[in-house]
Amino acid sequence: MADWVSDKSPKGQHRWGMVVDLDRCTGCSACVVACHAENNLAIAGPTDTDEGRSFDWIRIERYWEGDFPDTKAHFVPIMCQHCEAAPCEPVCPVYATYHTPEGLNSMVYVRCIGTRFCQNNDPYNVRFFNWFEPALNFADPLPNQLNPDVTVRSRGVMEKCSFCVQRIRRAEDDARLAGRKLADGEFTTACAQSCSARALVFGDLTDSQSEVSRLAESARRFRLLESLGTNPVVYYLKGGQA
Amino acid sequence: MTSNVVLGVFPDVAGAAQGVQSLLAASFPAHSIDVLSGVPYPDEAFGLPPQQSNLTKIAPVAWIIGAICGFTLVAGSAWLSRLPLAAKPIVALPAAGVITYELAMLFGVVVTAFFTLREMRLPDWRKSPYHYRVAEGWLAVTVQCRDAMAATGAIAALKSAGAEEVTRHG
Amino acid sequence: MKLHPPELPADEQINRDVLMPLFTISWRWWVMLTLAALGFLLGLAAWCYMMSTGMWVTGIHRPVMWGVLIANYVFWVGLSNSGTLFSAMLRLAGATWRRPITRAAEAMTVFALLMAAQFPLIHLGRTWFFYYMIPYANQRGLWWNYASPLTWDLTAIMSYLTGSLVYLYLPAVPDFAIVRDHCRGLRRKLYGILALGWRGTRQQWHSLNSCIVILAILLLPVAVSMHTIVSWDFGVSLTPGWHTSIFGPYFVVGAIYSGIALVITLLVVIRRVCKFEKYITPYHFDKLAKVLLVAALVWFYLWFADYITAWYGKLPEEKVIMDIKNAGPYFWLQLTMMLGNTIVAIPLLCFRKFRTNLWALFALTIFINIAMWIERFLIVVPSLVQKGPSYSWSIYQATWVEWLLTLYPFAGFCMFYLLFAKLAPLIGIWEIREDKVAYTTKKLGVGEFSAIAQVE
Amino acid sequence: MMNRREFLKISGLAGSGFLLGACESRHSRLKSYVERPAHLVPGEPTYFASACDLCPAGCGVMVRVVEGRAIKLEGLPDHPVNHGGLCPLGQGGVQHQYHPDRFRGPRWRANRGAVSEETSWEQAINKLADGLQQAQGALAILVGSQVRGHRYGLLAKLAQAFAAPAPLLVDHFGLEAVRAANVVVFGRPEIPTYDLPNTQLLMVFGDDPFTTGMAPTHYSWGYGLFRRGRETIRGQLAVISTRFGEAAAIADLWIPVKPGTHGAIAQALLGPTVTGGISTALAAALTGAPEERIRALVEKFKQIRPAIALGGGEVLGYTNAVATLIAVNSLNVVAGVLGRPGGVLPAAAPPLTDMVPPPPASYRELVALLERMHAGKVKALLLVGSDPFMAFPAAAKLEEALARVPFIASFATLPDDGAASADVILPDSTFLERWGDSTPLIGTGASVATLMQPAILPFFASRAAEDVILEAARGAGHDLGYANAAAYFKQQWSTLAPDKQVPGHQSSWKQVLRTGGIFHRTPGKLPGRQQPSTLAVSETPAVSLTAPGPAIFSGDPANRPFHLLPLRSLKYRQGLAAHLPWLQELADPMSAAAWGGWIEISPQLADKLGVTLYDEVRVESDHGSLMLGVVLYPGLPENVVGVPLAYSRKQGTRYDSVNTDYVWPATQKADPGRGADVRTLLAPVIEERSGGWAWGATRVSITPTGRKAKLTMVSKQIPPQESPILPHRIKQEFKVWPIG
Repeated sequence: MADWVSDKSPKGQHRWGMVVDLDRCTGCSACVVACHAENNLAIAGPTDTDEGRSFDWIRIERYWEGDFPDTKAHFVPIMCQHCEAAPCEPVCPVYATYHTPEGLNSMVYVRCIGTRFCQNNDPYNVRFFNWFEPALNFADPLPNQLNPDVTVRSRGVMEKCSFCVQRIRRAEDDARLAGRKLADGEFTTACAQSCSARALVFGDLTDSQSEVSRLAESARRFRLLESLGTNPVVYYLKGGQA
Repeated sequence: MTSNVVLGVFPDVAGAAQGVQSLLAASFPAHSIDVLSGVPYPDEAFGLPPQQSNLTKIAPVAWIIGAICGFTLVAGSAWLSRLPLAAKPIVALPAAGVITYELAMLFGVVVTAFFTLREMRLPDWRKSPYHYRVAEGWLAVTVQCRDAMAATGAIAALKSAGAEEVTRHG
Repeated sequence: MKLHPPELPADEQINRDVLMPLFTISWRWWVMLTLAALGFLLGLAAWCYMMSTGMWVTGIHRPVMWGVLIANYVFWVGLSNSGTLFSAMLRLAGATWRRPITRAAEAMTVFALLMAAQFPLIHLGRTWFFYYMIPYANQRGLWWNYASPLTWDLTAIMSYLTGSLVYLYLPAVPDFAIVRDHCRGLRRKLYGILALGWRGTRQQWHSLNSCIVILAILLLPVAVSMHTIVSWDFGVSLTPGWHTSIFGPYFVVGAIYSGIALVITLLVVIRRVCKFEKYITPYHFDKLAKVLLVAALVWFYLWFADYITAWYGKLPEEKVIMDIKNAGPYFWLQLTMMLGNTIVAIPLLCFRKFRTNLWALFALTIFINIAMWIERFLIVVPSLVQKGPSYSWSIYQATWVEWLLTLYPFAGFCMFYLLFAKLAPLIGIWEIREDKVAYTTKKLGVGEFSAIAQVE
Repeated sequence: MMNRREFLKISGLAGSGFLLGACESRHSRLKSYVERPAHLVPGEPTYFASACDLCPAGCGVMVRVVEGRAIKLEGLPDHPVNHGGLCPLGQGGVQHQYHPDRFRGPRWRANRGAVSEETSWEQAINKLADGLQQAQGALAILVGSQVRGHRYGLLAKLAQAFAAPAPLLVDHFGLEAVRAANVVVFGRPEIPTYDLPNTQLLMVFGDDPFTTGMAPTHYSWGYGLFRRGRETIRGQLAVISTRFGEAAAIADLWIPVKPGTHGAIAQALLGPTVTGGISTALAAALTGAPEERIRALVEKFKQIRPAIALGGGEVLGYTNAVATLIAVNSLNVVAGVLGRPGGVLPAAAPPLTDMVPPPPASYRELVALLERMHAGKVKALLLVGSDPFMAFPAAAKLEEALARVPFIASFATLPDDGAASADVILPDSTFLERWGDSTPLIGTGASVATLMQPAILPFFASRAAEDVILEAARGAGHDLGYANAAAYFKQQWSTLAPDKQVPGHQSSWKQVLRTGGIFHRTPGKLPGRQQPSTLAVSETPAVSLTAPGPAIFSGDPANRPFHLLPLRSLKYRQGLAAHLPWLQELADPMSAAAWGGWIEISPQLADKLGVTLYDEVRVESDHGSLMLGVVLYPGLPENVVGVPLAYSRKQGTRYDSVNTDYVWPATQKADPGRGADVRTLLAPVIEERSGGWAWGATRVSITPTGRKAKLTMVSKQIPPQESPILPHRIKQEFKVWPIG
């Protein structure tokens, strides 16, 4: 059918994706803090963290199974899955969240009016609402640390993992100015960069030679809540001897 | 329109019908005769030809115009500022249908109300012939007369039909 | 005992009776108004406080992003739904017993909707940018997203509010003319403006009647669509417990149910306070209560259909939500809801004795509406409490800000209704008079029966 | 006539002059844009290679600097320790830099009771010089574990100049026991290189190398390659521990053992035919572990080579730590992996001779120092680096000892308990603002020296401790021979004379500045000193291994029925990370708790006590008591409870003090503070063979208080019998479990 009624989003030059190798993840949480540092995530403080108002664009979810001494646990790093059929996008009345041609589920803070519908329709709970003025909790001189490439959000807007879009843009611009193609591994997201065990791999899924494309083909791969048909671009690789 | 209007007040519908009949008998044309009442009576109760209303034709037209406007607003604006949303086409017909439907209904309601007021010739801020007892359930028969002569005839006709009070306006 | 439509007194007496509340103000009215206004202002203050401080003053948090505020929204949209819907249905069906009821019901719709429509705004993170949702040419490069159910809400509420206002006002114009003719001075001028110069010509009556029928035809589907669209706020989402196609009809029936309950509550009060005993009689309450019974049965049917689908399927995502309703923290709410909506209401409403006992009806309808509010709460909250990966699951408790904002629509509704009671006759005068014109007595054998002449 | 350019210059200068006057109190120097350094392009980040100084692991970092502000730390790619990764604590380095409670400048106080007040650097240094002069030989220097490289060297020189004992390195990591056991089995105290990427079976005794151990980045890097770095081989991980922690969560096989009985599993792996070895049945009896799991591990250990046994974590906290570690180390000998790929390789010495990591002071030595203090034999005490209080139980009565020292100087950057007891606070610049260097704590398969360089100007009026010490020593009559810190480090690194240079590694100062140091990857042919290419085995464990024996616990089992297991949570890293809000707010990956302390109780015990998540309990030992909030933890036996270690300080920053009057600005919610630390409960029991502190040797009793605790839970899920995870249908997808 003509593209004006087709539900395929336009395809850009790249399609960014991530692979999370659960067999490599040690649960060390470096990615969580790296994300805070890179993306100017606010500190909520003890009470508000307990009340579920903290910000973790990426978090290590731990799931118990079994009783002592047959205890088992799983670590699952969960961040925005940047679903190709993101359920959070169409419900926003003001297009504050939409899909970029490069496959990012992008959040436009200035458009957001805070209906919080997107988080309700988000099966992974990876969207975060600014319940309070986040900048206030950066006690002086902590604001000196803030990354100038990333907006400090204001009260009343949603925020979420952007796949470090500021890094993507910078790398793309640098490559364009230098007149070359963007190479695989030239840059990565803050979480993937901090991961000592290399459990997180970020890259271009359109490039069949990229590490992320190769890993995403792995027989161990699965995607979170795949049955919902959200079609995430974050591929998980099972742990264990699969 | 308000000059040479004669108004006769009747306490009940039978009297008013009588008044209308005697005016008709005095060869006042039916279209110049009107009845003011506190409740709607069928035109047949006074022996007058039925009133016409175009609302049943206007409403569907308004509805269709509303639907077209709604769809244009939705599809057109989406087409002009194309923002891809995951798994939703630029013009998503089911979603567009909802807005189209609501706007069609809104147009239908607003246009119908507007034309109702037009048909009722409201709002009317002139001092048109009226009698306060109409509010108490009485009826008033009005007749538009060509001239003072005719008006005198109308007064006589209404009085003979048993009007409690007959006044002349303008 | 056989119930008969009430015998109506002379027209002048009707005028005097119905207009009486407009011209007399008791101290009770002042007390009620003061209390309502106080509650309204408290709610407004809570709203301002929340806007100036941040949404953290509420109990909502990740993942429970919507809470009591949205439950209020759904509840009040539901209430607003049924006034006009009910009146339109009865008009189209030619049910003459509707006549003393419609005005009160239509006014209820307008004021309930007025309060309901504020909730999407109240609960915005940045209320001050609410106009981002409105499609008008602007320089922000910002347009609405017509695919969002919230945008549908916006248009549906706009259509329904506009329609309901027209539907309330146009039939009231002849009554305003009556009021105009019964007073003088400034008040006469005011009602003169409201009456638009109505005289009651044959053309005016004819157009008005046609218009009312057309409006009824148009508004009936709008009312259904509006509450269906509100249900789609939940239904179109992927959230387990919300993602069900039955929500459309279920919400509409629930709305009719709670709306009629509120109509009965209001009529009991109006009848008593405005001394309308002659006009609104057990005859009407009996009819209303029968409709209420039907609504209760249909509501239960749809609820059960939804319940058994989830219960039988045992999808794990839905089961966890069902579990906290059936046994967990929401058990008592669920039980109260079932008591109010079915277990108590349905058997009682089967008895005519009960249906014609006004104060019993009054108590029951209030109970029903409490249960219906809980039902809205149980739709909104439990699905979010256990949404998605269980790592983030977390229980929700509303704060005082949210409770004040729950008081807000109640108080606001009462306040507007009290003011309206002094502005317009709560019974359509010309409509009950029309009844009198149409009613005749017919002899059959040796009995005498009331009959209606086909004058419409 | 003045042209436009000149006018701009002059007005710019005038403007900056005005600003200089206005901002003098905060910034020592403000450069006008005319003088902008060549590398500063507005909006463009500059990366400086440097080393992280927050823990002793010695990771290389890249400091991302934008317009003079350090905004992000990244791992230095290809650094032999962290290979480009960086742990949460390292990521938090920028918050350490811009911490709101950093000392704005030097402080002093006239007497111990008074509150310290701001002073000038001249006065503060004079004070220090006076203190040094009066103390002379009665000077004691306590340095934190991350004081390494030439910083330690300079302090040693200072002690030498005053004829005082060498600085005591306070270690928070239980390094003494590891070193003692290494000497016994490997013949050398250093932590060798464990070649994880090439091994096939890894047995971890004590659960924590990848997240909280001595170098989590390095072992995590190795773990990634161990699991998925090879095409066909997937390394297998077995974890032997009391608490089911992060390593157990990712292990293929977990063997739960009673506290202090880890060694019995090592003995069982040696087998009953070896002296000191035991049967699996006996091991099962001793440890309380299911025998089939021990047998499964024995089978694996028989079949799979190369295999590595690695001890640490909770093992270090018991009175039999050294004996246990000897048994664990012996497994490597038995497996025949010493000096082999995929086995245990010698740690290479750093390329710079005098950068050899200093031996940590044992707890026994520290106690001896306390006794000297009590006896009035210490006239001056210098505290450098991290807070020494964190390495002492409250029962050691450190404060009382300090009260007897007439002069205490602290070089703390941030408020801590050491600074709170000091007469003079000479705030050290952070590692982003000063010169420094470091070598790794562990063997990395390379000879490594990492240079720290000032990536940004000092943000407050802090000074590098080296500068202050040099100046104060001069003032006290001992010129150490260096003009300032920069000259000192440059000179030290210039000892890399051409003949001493690593072959093929043309190290010049500029190159070192660019690459961040010297990383030489072929151990065995190292300059400077003789390096054994294999590890010596002095005690032949295959022939005669003494059984570790049972650990001794403090507290009567009758009224103190529970073992208290202090947790070395990656959130706090033994106190090194407690002052960073990011780390406080980080959810502990196992318990999902954040902000301060909690107590982990098995669900069965919780049932018996009648408590659940968020309930408060009173935990009592013979040495103190504590109120803590309950977290239900299915990975603990019924008689063991876990409490994180070192989450609060008596007088720390707003984020880690026991009590604070901090009000969070965004929501105006009062923050009561983190509550007393678990160190108040711990018994000062000494591990005999290493003299280390057996911090796991405390028994406690628990009584519910009936109140709700102030607990911060990021995930509030109460672990049920079978947790409904991400909706069940995908639960099976997480992991395929190979064993039981």
